[in-house]
Amino acid sequence: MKRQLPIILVFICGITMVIQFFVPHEYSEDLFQYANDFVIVIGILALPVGIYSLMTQTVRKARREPKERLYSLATIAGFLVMIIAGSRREWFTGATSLSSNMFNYVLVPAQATLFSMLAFYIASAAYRAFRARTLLAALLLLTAFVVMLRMIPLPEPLSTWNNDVVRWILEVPNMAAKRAIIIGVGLGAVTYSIKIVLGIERSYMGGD
Amino acid sequence: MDPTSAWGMVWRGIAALITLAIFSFLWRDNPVYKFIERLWVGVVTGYWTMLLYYTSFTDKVRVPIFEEGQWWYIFPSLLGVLMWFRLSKKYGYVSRYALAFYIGISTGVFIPLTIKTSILYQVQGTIRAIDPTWTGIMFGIAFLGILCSLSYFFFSKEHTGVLGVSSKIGIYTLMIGFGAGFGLTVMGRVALLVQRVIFLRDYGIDLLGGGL
Amino acid sequence: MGRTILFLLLATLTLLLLPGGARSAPEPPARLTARDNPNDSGHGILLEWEAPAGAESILAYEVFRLPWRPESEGPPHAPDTPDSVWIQVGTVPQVEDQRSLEYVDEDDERMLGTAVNQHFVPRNGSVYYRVRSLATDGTRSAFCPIVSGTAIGNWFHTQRVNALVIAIILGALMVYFIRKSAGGIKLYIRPIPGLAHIDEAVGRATEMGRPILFVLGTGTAGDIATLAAYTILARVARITAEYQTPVLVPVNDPVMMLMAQGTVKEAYLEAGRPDLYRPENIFYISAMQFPYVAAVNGLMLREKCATNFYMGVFHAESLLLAEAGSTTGAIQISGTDQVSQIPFFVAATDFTLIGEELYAASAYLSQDPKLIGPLKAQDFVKAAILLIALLGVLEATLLSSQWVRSLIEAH
Amino acid sequence: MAWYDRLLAVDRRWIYLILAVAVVIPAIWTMHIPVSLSSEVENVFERVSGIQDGKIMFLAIDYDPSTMAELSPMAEAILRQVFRQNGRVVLSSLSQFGPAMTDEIMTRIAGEMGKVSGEDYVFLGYKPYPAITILAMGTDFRVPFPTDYYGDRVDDHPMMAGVHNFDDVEFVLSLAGGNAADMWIVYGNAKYGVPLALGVTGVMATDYYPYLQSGQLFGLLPGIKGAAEYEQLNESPGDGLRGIPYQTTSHAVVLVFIVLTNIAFFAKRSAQRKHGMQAGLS
Repeated sequence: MKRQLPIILVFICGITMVIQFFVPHEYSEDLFQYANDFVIVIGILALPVGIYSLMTQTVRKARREPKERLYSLATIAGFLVMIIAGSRREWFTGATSLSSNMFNYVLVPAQATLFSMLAFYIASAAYRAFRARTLLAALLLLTAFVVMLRMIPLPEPLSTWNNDVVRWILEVPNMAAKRAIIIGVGLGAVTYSIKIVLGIERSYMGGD
Repeated sequence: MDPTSAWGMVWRGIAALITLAIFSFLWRDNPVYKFIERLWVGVVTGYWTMLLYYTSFTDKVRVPIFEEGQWWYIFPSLLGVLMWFRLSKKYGYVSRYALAFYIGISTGVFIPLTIKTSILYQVQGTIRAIDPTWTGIMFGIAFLGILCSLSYFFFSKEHTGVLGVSSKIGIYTLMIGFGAGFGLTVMGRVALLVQRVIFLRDYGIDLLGGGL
Repeated sequence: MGRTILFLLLATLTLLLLPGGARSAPEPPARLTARDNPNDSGHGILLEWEAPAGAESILAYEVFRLPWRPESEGPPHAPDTPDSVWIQVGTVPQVEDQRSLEYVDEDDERMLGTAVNQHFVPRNGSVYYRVRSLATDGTRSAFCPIVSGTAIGNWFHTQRVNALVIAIILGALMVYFIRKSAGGIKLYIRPIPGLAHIDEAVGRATEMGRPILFVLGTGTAGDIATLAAYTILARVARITAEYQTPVLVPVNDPVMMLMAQGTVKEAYLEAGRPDLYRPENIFYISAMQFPYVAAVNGLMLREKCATNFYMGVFHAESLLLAEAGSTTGAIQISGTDQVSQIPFFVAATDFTLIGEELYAASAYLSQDPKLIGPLKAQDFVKAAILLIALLGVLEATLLSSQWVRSLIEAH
Repeated sequence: MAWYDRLLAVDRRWIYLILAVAVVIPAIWTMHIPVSLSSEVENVFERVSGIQDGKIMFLAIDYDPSTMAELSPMAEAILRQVFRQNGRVVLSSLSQFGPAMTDEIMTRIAGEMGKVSGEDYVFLGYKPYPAITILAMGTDFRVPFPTDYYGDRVDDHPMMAGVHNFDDVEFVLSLAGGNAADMWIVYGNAKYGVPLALGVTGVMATDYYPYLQSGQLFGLLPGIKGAAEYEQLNESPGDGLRGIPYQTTSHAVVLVFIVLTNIAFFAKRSAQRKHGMQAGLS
């Protein structure tokens, strides 16, 4: 029972939502909305479990290693400050409140900086990986090379040739590859979903 | 806030320090990076909690149940509470009922929608006439590329004979596509990096120029 | 509303502005009909009419209707209502020499904020319409006779039959092949390079005495790619249980964390080592993408993970993780369904499951007939899709017709 | 350790450092690096160069603030060029949030260059339903736009005397961040045969190259690179060209890395082969 009931519930919910797609009636639209809210609400209410997990691991680290204490304190203090700073709606949304300053001057620059580090990583990945070990690797690196070359001022007629080749790559093989992957992924994911709905695939459900 | 006011300079200074601290990870892992990383995780968790509270939680739990009397919204909330039982050794299994709803609904919605967007739309897009013009012929080659690339994803048949040839062309096409994707992305990432550099430069100018 | 008034104003102005003289008004549209718009929730009416003689001088048609009002404000408007009450709901261009034209009047909002929405189309209620022509010189025809239509909710979307057929065929083939392979017939699966190296990669971590890192991506528990990643996690966890190597699973979604704990625990149980299961090794970091990545990058370096798995939905963080991981000299195996991130995984990790291969992984890893059967079914449908595309292109090229394409039209 | 081994195993921090230098230097000190030109941009430039001494072009500003970064440099470069040549321009906007932005750009540039609304340019404004608006403008601009954006009657503007529809302008250039581009192709070019060129975002560009091949478009400005090329042709560096130097240097650095790593890789392989052969002989 402990194992069977969830699998039966997955089946019922899954089939209901598949049928819903083929019923345009207003009642069916309302059902879709309601079902969607189930996913949203379960997702939100799971957050306390996440916070609990974060806080216990933080405290555990601090207990185990004294060197970790300062770092653990940073996490806990950061969390508490943001909760208090956002405990009133007008504090949370106010243009110059602590909460929005933390957002604008801590969260935003941190995120933008980590994102921009990709520029370095792209360069080092190119250096490390773009070696013509095999034909496949050679194709990968040559295409990337030609595409990047369009940013370099070349003498005529090289630049026209390069432009034409890049355009061809984007319109022909690149388009073909993308489309094939999307179709393949779609088909694979649909098959996988049917396996879940039918209860064939259940590793996500785990044990007790 | 005026960016060159005293408080503006302080906040921008914090932002500049964070920027440099995160970049320092490129050199090596270090205590400053570690401190900022941990602080970031704490701050973002607090922010995210309050954001969810004021948006989704208010719209889908607090207002419908307690203010608008839509009693049927109690059910998803109850299921959400069931998730907490995962922490209990004895009653952990009840969280599976909530998971069952979550996964059942997500996959059920996903199946027909993906057939529509990833299969029907895409195949529809590949069906065009191959005219004896430059564009037409290029489309013909692209079409062949799609067929071959897709044939690479045949799993239950050995890749020999015709399938062997087509899947080989397919993987070549895929690799060219990946190379193009890689090459095209450099531009956007460099633009992001430049924004950070310019941010630091402007702050430096304001700081030295007597902004404080 | 504002747009309508503007348009009417403009139209009047245009009339005033244009030079006077002999101008003959265009003919009104012919044979206007109104009926329920098929395949909708019950708030749409389909209007159809024909272009009158002299359509080449017509620029567009203007569609008018009687506004909706709630019962509290009186009964529905009758067709003899004065002109001033009628509202314009749409304008349909006369393109080239198109003979039959149509317009769908659709609106399912009763209220716009606190105001009554006059454009609302009630379910099971009648709405009156009339249409007139607008000539290229700005003159307008008289209205065509008034018609009424009633919107009803439809119980089956007839244009989505094709999607239903694909779902049913796929499901039926899956059941067929599962039975067939359960009957003892061996089905072939081609090797998938990334997967063949899982055991070896886990073994290496064991030899080095270092942990394994398993990243489930930055999707949600509802993403199918994430769910597929759990199958691989289950496999990896079972081997690590045998080798007694810890596996670290940082996640960015609490629901995913709970699921991952269940999966790993089950795997340890199956391997007969439930005593080795450590729930604290599967932990939540942050729901936001970048702080999550910052923490995982730190983790990789500090814990000196020997093998990194990246499976599931990945966005810009794919390369951030893979490059930071490569600095530690770890073996890295990746797989994602995200087309734009595959190039970075291919370049920066040792083995990559490309798109669909991620989903095929579960069948490959288990060799269980129940999981191999669906793979065979999937290939059959794939072959059918290839065939349909080929037939469609041949038909379009040789016969210049679109019948095959119309079969798979998505709605 | 042979030179190629050292090169192949180079500490990645050197790579980071070189890239950082390549980005930081051009971002801090302004420098000028030419971009390579493509024919689709040159075609637009040539047609715009023909708008001299009273000739009229139609500029459709069909983007909104969300795609401003890529498309505004094009609008500015083209307006400046036309005004410098004493050409004239009719503008419209088919994007809901576009008109205020268009007005801002137009007033600023006209102010700088001493141009007057009604004599040197007319900004017709915005109308919903792009398809109908384009169709209606095909008969007469006055059908959808009896008055311009500022509320003045179009007939009162001296430059509009005798200018009725697309036949009376040299060509249409639409700068579009969305589907207005398709509307211009279908309704403007296909129905009225208007010579048409587009300026689009970098992401959109690949979708429009086929129209270039088929001749439905005479030119195309693809994203920030298109803007930069245009500014170079026009010899008026702006935001487009300013974005180029660090892109060029960083791309060049990555390209050099790829070349170096392959030289080292092949050197090592041939050394190993030689070594292997000797070993085999002895």
